[in-house]
Amino acid sequence: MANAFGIVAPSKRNIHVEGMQDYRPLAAFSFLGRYRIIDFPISCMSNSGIDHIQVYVTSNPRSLAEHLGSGRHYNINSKHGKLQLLFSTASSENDIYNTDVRSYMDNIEIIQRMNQEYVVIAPSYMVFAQDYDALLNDHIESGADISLLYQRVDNAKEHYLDCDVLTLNKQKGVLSIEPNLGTANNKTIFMDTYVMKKDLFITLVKEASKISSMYTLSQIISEKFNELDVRGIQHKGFCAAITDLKSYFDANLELIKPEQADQLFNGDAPIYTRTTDSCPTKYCDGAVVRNSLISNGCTIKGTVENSVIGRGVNINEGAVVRNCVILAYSDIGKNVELENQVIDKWAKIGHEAKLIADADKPGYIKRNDVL
Amino acid sequence: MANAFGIVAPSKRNIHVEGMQDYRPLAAFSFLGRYRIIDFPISCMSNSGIDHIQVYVTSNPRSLAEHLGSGRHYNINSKHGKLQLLFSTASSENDIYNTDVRSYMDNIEIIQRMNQEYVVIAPSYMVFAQDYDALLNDHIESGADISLLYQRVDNAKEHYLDCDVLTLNKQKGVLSIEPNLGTANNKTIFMDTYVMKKDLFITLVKEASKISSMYTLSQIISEKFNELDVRGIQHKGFCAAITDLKSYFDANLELIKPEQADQLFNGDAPIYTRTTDSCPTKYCDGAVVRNSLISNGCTIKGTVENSVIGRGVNINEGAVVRNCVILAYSDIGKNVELENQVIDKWAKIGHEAKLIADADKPGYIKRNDVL
Amino acid sequence: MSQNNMLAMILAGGRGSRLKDLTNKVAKPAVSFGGKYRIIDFPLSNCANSHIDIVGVLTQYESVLLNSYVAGGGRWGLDTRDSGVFVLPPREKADTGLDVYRGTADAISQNIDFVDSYNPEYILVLSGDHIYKMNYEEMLQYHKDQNADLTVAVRPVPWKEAPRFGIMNTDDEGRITEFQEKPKEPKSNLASMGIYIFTWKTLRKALVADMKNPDSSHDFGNDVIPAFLNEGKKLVAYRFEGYWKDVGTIDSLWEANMDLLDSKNELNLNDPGWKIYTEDASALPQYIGPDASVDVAYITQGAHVEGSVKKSVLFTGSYIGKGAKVIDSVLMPGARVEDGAVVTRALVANNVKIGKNCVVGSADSENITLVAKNVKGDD
Amino acid sequence: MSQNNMLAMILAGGRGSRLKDLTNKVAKPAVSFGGKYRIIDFPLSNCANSHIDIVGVLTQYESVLLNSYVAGGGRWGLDTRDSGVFVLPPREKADTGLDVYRGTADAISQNIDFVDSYNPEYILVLSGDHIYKMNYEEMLQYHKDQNADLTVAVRPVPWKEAPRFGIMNTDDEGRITEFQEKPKEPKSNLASMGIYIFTWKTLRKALVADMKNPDSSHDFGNDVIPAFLNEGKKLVAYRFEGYWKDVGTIDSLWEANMDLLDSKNELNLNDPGWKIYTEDASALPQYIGPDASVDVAYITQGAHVEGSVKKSVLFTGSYIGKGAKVIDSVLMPGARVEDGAVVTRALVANNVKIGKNCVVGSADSENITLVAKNVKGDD
Repeated sequence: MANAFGIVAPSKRNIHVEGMQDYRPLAAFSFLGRYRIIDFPISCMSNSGIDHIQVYVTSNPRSLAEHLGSGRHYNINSKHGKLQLLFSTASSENDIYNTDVRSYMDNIEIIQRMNQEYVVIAPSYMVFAQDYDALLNDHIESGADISLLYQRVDNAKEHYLDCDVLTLNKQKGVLSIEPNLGTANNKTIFMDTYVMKKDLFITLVKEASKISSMYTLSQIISEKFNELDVRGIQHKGFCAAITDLKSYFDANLELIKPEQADQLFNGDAPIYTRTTDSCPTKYCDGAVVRNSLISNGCTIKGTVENSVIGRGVNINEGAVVRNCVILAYSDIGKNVELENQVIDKWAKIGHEAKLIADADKPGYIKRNDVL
Repeated sequence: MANAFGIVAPSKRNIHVEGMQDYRPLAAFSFLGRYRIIDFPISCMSNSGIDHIQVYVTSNPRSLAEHLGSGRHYNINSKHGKLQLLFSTASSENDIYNTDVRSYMDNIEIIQRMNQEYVVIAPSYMVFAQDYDALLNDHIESGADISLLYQRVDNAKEHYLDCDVLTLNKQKGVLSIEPNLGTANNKTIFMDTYVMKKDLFITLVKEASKISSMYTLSQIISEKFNELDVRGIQHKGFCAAITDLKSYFDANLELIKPEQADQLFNGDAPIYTRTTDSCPTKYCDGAVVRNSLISNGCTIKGTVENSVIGRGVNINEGAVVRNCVILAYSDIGKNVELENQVIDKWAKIGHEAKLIADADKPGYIKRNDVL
Repeated sequence: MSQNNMLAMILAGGRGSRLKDLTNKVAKPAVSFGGKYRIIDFPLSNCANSHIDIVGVLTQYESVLLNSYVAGGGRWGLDTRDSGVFVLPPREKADTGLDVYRGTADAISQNIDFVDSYNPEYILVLSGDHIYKMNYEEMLQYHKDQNADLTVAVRPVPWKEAPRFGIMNTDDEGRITEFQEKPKEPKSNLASMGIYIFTWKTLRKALVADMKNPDSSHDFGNDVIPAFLNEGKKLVAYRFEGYWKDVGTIDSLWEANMDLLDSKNELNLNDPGWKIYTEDASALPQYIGPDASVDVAYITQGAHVEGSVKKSVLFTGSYIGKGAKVIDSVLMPGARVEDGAVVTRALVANNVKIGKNCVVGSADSENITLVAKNVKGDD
Repeated sequence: MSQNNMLAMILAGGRGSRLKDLTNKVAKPAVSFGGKYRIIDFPLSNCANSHIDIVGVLTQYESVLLNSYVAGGGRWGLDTRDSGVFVLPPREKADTGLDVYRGTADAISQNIDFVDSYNPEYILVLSGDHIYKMNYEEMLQYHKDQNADLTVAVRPVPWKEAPRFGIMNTDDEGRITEFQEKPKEPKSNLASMGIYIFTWKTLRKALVADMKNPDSSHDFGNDVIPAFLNEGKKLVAYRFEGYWKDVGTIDSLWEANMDLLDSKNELNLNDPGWKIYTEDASALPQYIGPDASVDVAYITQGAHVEGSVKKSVLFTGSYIGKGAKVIDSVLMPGARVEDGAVVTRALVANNVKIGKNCVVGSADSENITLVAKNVKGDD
């Protein structure tokens, strides 16, 4: 078993997904029909033998609390393991004070009481698969004080704009952590994933909180490149950062392709989620469906193309849904036409509505909206 | 099965238990060694066939969230039933705005989606046992619009001071709900427990929120005595209101007596709680224990009298504990002497300390304190 | 037992040999149905939704998969402090050796101690191989209102089919006056559904007597119910009108699956107020490829469709390759139809592979083709 | 199985007749121990704490209580999506009828399909009636490091007691060279604890061969281990030094309870890092009355003491009336000692009542008195 506990970090303060984030923290976003974003870090940690996992939240935790439950569906033994939601009330004055360090300080007593020697910290706004046990072993073998996970990308001019980039020396030593300014396509994107000893983590958090109430974990680490051995470890395979509506939309549609999905979902390390006990989906006379991922519990009478459809969605007669991400329990009325839209939960679209957006700027329909 | 869902109301705004409440909401207070106060309303609801229960919280919900879990230990079937924590962020400006109505309005969408015809509302600061199914039946048979549970007491001059009292007519119609001013010993204490139709509840909550952001449910009901049939239903048996440290202390010690405890704990309707898998308690050579309730996992080498001892407490050689309520994992050092104290979790009292208080004003030692 | 003082016992012992190779490795109640379910999910979900806390599953044939499937009851929420689903195979006791269950009644008799340990007032006896949704709590209320010793759920069947069933003849008030097993000349068309509510005290006495009776076959239909009638006990019929299907043969199992495609189907599995709970597969949502066509189908998560589907039911992990056609068929979990293959009026068993360009089943076969072994194709 | 690729099988079939009336209605592993536990809590908690996800419990005797006790595994946290505790009684299969387990090895052989369905690399075979705490994951590491086919946990016993045990003779590197069952002249004092880790592939082959061998008694100690030795397989001994006790007799069960009172006791049940999980009783904290005296005792919640207790273990729901004395004794769950009664060197079974002013047991009896039936007093 991994000698580490896991942390799923609170939402990054400069990230905001228009609309959707008003209703739930990013970690609780529906993803790919039946998952939530948090299913990815938690399943990967659980599959890596990490059975003490702390999830940090600052906004209304109800949906997350219900989704996580006791962690049984993630294979976390509730007797010797623990999946814990840790709260810290967001400062309402200014978002700049809502740092990860603040959340850790609010719960420092609990962190100090953990028995594991190491901590693995993963973000709640990225979707990727990672064997954290292997990562921990690589970290230990390298002798580094801190290891940071990164991905080499070739599209950083228009993607990963709210992420940080690492500069590395030949020995993979980290020279800087800086915001991605979109200056070049080839970048080394920092995946906001850290491995270090628990004691070092506590020291850094305490120090950061003393220096400034706006300091983040990555900022304090940036100050330590002379003192500490901070190294990068490369991740390969699918990785998406959900930083705005566009990147949310893109990541969903990208994963329709089986060859992309296969990088995330492999049999040995499944991604778990909470079941809602929906029945299978019914395709009625007249349904036309192509190149789409369809969740259970839907009734489909219309046309669906290149789309991701959540649980319990109704697509009525004559409706045409193209390049859309439709969240659970929405109702797409007769002859409605949708293109490049994100439709939030429980929305009801009727009256032969026609909503066509550009793929570069997908539309968004609010939760419970009736159009 | 009861055709009602249950609500455990948020903490009453004018109630504050010095010290203890800084660490957890009143509902999560340890009680009688191994319980928490919320175990009483939830167990009683579950035993009454209510399997959809909403627990409202305004402050840090971690301890409550962990304690409640999926509700399995309360016999709530997680597939057709639901034990739900509902959050509403407390207004930091002024406690006067933190009303129950505010909490309900923050979650009104979820309340509206409940399928049950009736709602049963119980407080989270009182300890009593109640068959809510019988209460619901009494309510339905009486034809009243709203039923309020009350208890006749003969010690209201010095107890129940933060509670309300009801005035009733001969037909048990409620004429007023007013604060207990301690003017007389014989009073009809309102147990902050309501039964009504869900639709009426929603109407009242919405109306109250429109009138004033300081309005509570009991205040809006007080305005309706002319329009609605509001009746009292009498409760008999043990009932304690935890409104300050003294009443918390008293309620614990009172229940050491088996004849009092028997009114709360009866075999047919047990009070459930979450187990911590503590081992039995070890009484060592030299232990003297009398008239006390001792939880599991303790090691007792000293003297304990008229006290309630939480889980995993150590009472060392020569220590004398009299009329105390000691919360879990505290350590009472050698030759320490305690009288009329409430010792919070993980406190460590050493150095032959001697803490003697008056029973009318029990002392309090903070969580994690080392004396 | 706190909820309604009724305990349920599911008779799940059947070897189900009419289901042929489907029950080679699993007991009949564990056979897959309806895209994502197993047959036993229906009685178990009905129990959970009817607020029954304790369910015994009586089995002796190939109980391993059934055992690990139901153990704990978490899938139906029956894993709270005082609830549970318990598999009850025959066992050795202080005074008796290990012996098989000799009949449906004997299976309960051998577990009287189990029932007694929960001290229920009523006992519900169910069969493990029927597809239906039913509120047993309402049936219990009827049993109580009628002050009955035994309530039998019945449903009207077409008169000409009545001779195939156990028929309950009732008087005007619904009291059962006679029980005819497969009568040539039925006097009523009310068929027993094999669902009984007994007042436990009464049944317990009858079982103790039945165990001692050397002439008894220890069966509810043959022995216990006739004895109840002889002794003048109060037996009442509880009429049920919804969807109900015995899925004991390949054809009826196929039919029940096809019923789900019917737009007028009465078995609504999409009712949030009465869900059927089952195992949750860790699988992606169903993938419908760019060249796929799906024309009337019932498909669950984890299915992968590149070819064309018509009037079919696809289970978790089933696969239809490019250019392949699946018509009027059922693909059980993990069944693969490779590129270009054609499957018609067939039931393809779990994990069976139909090779490239193979043709299986036929549109005008009298019976449904069961494909229980891989079919080699042009691969 | 994700955690360490090892599955555990607990041999819990024992009728435990040396425990006399305590096992009349329950299988030996379900017998109460240590104030709040049952014997089987120890291997099950050890499994959970050693990150083993799947545990089979092999049983055929009075499995009802054991079955409902372990089903689902929630008490040990073994109820996650992919974990579970499964009771495995003998069963009827497609090609075989119902038959008892013929020996410890046969119990595993008859469940090869169960083991195979989880595809483990290693299998841990345990006994259901020992009290100890052990990290099986460390033993597995040893098994892997040694590249062994079979690792047997052993503990040193006093030389003069060695003839009572199965003794493992090892070479300098800990490799087992010989196995002697109860040798008159032991060559070593390393006794087998009945805890085995096998590489599953190797064991599977051996079991298939053993099933076909008409001369085999299908037992690990008698047949499988000697065969392994004969075939030159690598058997290694894993030394365990902590507390371990076989509680197969009334005296040893009583002793193991008394061990908990010893201030030097090695079996620390109060270690938060290695808890023993068990059923949680809905009971108030233990009540010690105003006139009670408690002098060295191990008492659990739900106990009610008005009288005096000395060097005793009190289980949930036990009661000691006014003026009653309980000395050097064990009161099992629900046992009642009424006012004025005196109990000495006795083990009072579940729910047994010792009437007013009765005297039971004696300070200088050779054996412990088992009180399994109510004793009428001056009530």
